[in-house]
Amino acid sequence: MQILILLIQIAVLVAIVLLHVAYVTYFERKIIGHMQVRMGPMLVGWHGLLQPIADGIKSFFKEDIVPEQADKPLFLAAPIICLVAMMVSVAVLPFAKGWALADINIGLLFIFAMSSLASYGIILAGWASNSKFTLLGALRSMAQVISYEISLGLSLVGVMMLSGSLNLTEIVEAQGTSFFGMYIFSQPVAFFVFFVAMLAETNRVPFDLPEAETELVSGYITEYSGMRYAMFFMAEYIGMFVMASIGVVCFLGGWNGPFEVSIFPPIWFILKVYLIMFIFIWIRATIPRYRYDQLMAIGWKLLIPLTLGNIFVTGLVKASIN
Amino acid sequence: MGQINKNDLVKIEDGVRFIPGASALVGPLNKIINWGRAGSIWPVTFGLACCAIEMMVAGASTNDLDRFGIIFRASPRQADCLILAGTITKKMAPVIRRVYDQMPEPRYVLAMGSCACSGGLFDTYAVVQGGDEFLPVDVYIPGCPPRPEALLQGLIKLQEKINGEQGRWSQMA
Amino acid sequence: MESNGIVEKLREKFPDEVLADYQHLGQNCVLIRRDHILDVCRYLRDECSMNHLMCLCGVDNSTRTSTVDSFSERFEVVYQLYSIATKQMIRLRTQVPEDDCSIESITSLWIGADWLERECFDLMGIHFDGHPDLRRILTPDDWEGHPLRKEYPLRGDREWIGYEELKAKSKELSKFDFHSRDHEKGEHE
Amino acid sequence: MSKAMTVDIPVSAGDEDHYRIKMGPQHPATHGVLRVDLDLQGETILECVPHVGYLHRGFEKLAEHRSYVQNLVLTDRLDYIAAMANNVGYCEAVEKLLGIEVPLRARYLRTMVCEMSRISGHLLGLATHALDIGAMTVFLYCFRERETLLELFAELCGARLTPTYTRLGGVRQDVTHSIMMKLERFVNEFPANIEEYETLIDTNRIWLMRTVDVGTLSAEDAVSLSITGPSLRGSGVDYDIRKHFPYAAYDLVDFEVPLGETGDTYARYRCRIEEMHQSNHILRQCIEQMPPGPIIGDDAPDLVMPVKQGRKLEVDAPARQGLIKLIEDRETFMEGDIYVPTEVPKGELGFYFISDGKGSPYRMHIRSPSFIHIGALKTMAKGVMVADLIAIIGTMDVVLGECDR
Repeated sequence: MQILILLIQIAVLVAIVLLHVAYVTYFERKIIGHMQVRMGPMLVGWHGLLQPIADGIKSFFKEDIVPEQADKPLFLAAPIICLVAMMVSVAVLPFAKGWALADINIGLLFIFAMSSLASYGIILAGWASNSKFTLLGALRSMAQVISYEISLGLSLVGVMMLSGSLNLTEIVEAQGTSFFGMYIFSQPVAFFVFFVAMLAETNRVPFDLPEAETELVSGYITEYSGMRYAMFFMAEYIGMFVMASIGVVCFLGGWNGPFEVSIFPPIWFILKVYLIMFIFIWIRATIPRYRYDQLMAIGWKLLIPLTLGNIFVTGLVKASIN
Repeated sequence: MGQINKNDLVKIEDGVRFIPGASALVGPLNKIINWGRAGSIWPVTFGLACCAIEMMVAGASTNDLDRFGIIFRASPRQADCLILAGTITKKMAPVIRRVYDQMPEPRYVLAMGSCACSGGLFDTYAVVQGGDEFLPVDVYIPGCPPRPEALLQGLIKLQEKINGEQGRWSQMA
Repeated sequence: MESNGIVEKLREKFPDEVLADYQHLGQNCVLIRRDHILDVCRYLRDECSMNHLMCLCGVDNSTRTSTVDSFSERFEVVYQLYSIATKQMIRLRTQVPEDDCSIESITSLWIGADWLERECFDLMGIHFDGHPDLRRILTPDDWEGHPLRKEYPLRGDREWIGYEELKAKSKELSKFDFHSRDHEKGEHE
Repeated sequence: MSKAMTVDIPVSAGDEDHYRIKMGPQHPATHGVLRVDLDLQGETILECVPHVGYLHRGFEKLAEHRSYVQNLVLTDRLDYIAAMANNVGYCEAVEKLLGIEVPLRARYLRTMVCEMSRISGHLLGLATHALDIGAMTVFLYCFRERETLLELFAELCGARLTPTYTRLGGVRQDVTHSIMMKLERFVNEFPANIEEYETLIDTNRIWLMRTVDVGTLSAEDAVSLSITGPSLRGSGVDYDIRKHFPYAAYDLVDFEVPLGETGDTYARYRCRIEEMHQSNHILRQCIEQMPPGPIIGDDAPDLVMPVKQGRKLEVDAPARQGLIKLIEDRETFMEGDIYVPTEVPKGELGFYFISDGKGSPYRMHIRSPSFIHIGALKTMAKGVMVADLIAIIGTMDVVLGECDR
C-alpha cells in the first residue's frame, strides 16, 4: 500500500515537474521577449500559453534520426541518462516541511552525485554522435562541470558547517524562520560563488559554452532530433530547477516565508525558486558569454580560492563562538 | 497495420478523413499533431544572401517570429523548416541539399525571394535557377527581397499547408 | 591627383620596363613589361611609399576594340596602387600573352594580394608564379573553364559536374518526399 | 558534423593530434555562407583556411552583358546591408567615366543616403558581432533602429534593402517633407540609442575580456593585408576615402575620421560606434544644408521618373539604346579605364571600369572590402581560440554577397 502511495506521489511529482519545465521555456521566451522589446509567443493559445504543448507534440512526432556513424546504444542511452539523473534529484528536494519525496540524510551529496551523473549523459552524447562539434561541446561541458562542481561543493561547505547537516530539511530548519536567519546573510561570499557556479553547472549564459550556438552549432546536442533533443532540453531545465532549489534551500530559507500559507505550504519555496530562475533568464538576456579559457580561469583562480577562504573564515568564526 | 487503400477513406469534414474500421482516434490525432507542428515551426538558421537580412528582421523586434512559436535553430537536426533565403549558387546547392537531408521528417522548404524561387536576375553560369531544381519547395515567397511581412505571410501559408496534411505521422500515409 | 613625379621616377629607375604612360580622367597609368613587375612593385612600395594595394584584376583583351589604348597581348593584369601618406594613386598595366599565361606573384609584398591573385586565376586563368596557394576560390574546385574570359558564355558552356550529381541525387531521393493524398488526388490543383 | 562540401583540400599535413573542423557554410557565426576550415589543437587554432565562393553569382560577367544603367541594379546585391552606398559608389564611378555632372542637391541626397546606409550597416555589424559573442539583446536593439532607417528607405524609393535609389547623373526621387521630418527625429534620438547599446556592452567586463587584445592587427599588417574601412582605422591608419577622394558632398560637410590605437577587436568596435556618431553628425548637416535645385542632371543618360519636367520617360526606347546614343554624341568619355573608390561601411569599395565605347562596360571589376577582409582571416586567426575566431569574423564585419560577387 505504501509503495502504491509512493508511486502515485512519484507520478504526480514527475508530471508536475515536466509541466513546470515546459512552462519555464515559455516564460523564458516571454521574459526575454519583453526585455528585447518583443512579445514572445502570442498566437498558439491565449498569449501563447499552449506554446510548450505544441512544441512537445511536434517534438514527439518528429523523425528520430540516429546518424549512421553513431555509436547507437550510447547515442540512444545518453538523453535518458541525463533526464533520469536530473529527475531523480528532484526526489530529495523539500518543497515544504515533510513535502520531500525522500528525505534522506545525505540529500546534498545525493544531488551533487546526480548532477555529476548527468554530465556522463552529456559526454556520452558528444562521444556517441561521432561528430566534431558534439565532441568539442561535450569536452567543454565536461571540463566546465568538473571544475565548477568543485567550487559549487566547496561553497556549500560553509552552509553545512553552520547547519551541521547534509539533510536538506535540516538545513532549512537550521536557518530558522526569521528573515536574517537566511544563510545568504551569514554566507554572502558562499552565495555569490554558489550562484556563479550554478550558472556554469547548468550551462547558462554567460557560461553556455557547451552549446554556444555561434561557435559549436548546438554543442553536444547537435546531432539529436525530435524527442531525444527534447529530453536533453528537459534535463537542462530540470537541472536549472534543481539548482535553483538548492540555492533556495541552502541560502534563502527554503519554504519559510513572512507568513504561513496553510493551504499550500510550498508557496514560498516555489516563489523563491522562480525568483532565482527569473534572474537566470535576466542574465541570459543581458550579458555576452565568456571564452573557454577565461571560464576555466574564473573557476580555478577566483571561485575556488574564494570558497576556501570562506570555509576558513566560517570555521574560525564558528570555533570562536563555540 | 497493413497498407490502406487511399480510396477507402471517407471524408467526414474538411481536412479530416476517416479510415473505415480504423480507430476513431485517427482523425482528431491528425488534427492535434498538425496543430502542434503548425504552432512550432523551427527554421534552421540558414541565410544565403540578401533575403537573410530580411529574415533576421522578421525575427527581430518589429515583426517577431517568436509570436508564431517560430525560433531559429542552429542545427538542422532540430529544425522543421528550411528557409532558402537568398541566391542559391551551384557551389552552395550541394550543401543546401545536405542540410535538407539532415533534417528530420516532417520537413518543409520555403523559397524566399525571387532568386530562390527562380534564380532572379542572376541568369549566369554560377546560379541555380530556382531552389526547386533540387529541393521539394513548399512555399514560394516572391520579392527581391520580400518584406518581412511577406515572409510572415509565407509562414502562415505553410501553417495552412501543415494543417491540411493528412497522416504525415506514420508509414501508412 | 598629381602623381607625375612617380611616373617620372619610374621611367628613370626602370627605363626598359615602362612601355608607355598616360593620364586618363586624372588617373595615371603606366604600362609595364611583365617580366619585372615584382621589382617595380617593390620599388613603388618601398621607395615611393605606395603602400596600399587597392585593386588587382585581370582583363581579357580578346574582343576589345580601342582606338586610344594600345595592347598587344590577350591578357592584362591591372594593379592599382595608392599611397596613404602622399595621397597619390597609380595604375600599372601589364600585358600577359595567351601562350605563356603567367606573371610573377606579388604576395611577397602584400599579403593581401593572395586572394586577389587567386581570384584572377580562377576567373581569368592567369597563373601567378610564386603564389603560395594558387587554386580556385570563387568557383568550385572542379569547375571547368574560366568564366571571365570573353569566350565563356554567360550561362556557362557546360553544367558543373557537382550540380549534375546533385540533381541526380535529388531525383533519386524524391521518392521519399511526402506527398499528401489531397495533392495526389489533385483536389488542390 | 561536416556540413561542408566533400571537396576538401587538406589543411596541413596529417598530424594525429590535430583536430580538423569545418565551420560552415551553414554555421550560425559565419554571417552567411563563409566556410572556415580549422586545424585545432585543443581549442587553439593552428591553421585557419577560409573558403568563399558559395555566393558567387558572376557579377562581373553579368555586368559585361548589361548596360551601364542596368548594372546599377546589381550593385544593390553586393553589400546588401548598405546597398545605398554601393549605388552611390557605382554611379560615382560611371559618372566619372562618362563625364556626367551631378547637381548639388543630388550630391547632398547621395551623402545623406550613404550615411544612412552606413549607420544601418554598422548597426547590423554591431548586432551580429554582439550576437556572436553572446549578447543577444544588443542584436535586437540594433535592429530596432535599423528598422527606422529601412522604412525611411522604403518611403524614399520603395524598397528596404535593394533601393537602386541613385541614377547616373543624380538620384531617382526627391525627398519629401515627411521623410526629412522622420530623419530629423531619428537624428535627434540616435545618440541616445547608441548610449543604450553602450550600457549593455561597452564597459561590460565579459565584453572587454572577449574583445580587448583579441585579433590585434598592427598598422603595417593591416595595410599590407589591404584592409580598409573601420577595420583599418581601428589600427590607427588614417585612411578614409571620404577624405582622400571626396565624392558626393563629402567635401562640403564637416566630419572627423575616428581612429583607434590598439588595432584589436575593441578598437574596431569603438571605431564603428564613433563612426555612427559622425554619420549622425553628417546627416544633421545634410538636413540643415540641403540645397534646392534639380535632383538629376539635364544630361543624365538615364531613365528618370516621368514627373520630372522636360524629360519624358521614353517607353519605347530601351535604356541601353539611349545610353549608346548618348555616348556617340560625346567624345570625351569614349574609351579608357578608370578606378573609383568609395567608402562603404565595410571599407573601400572600388569599381574598375574599362570602357570600349559601347553601352555596356567592357570589364567591370569590383574591389570589395569583404573579400579582402576574409582573406585576412587566415593571418589573423593563427594561434587564437575558436571563440576568438568568432569574435574576429564579427569584428571584420564581412558580408558574403560583396565578397563573392
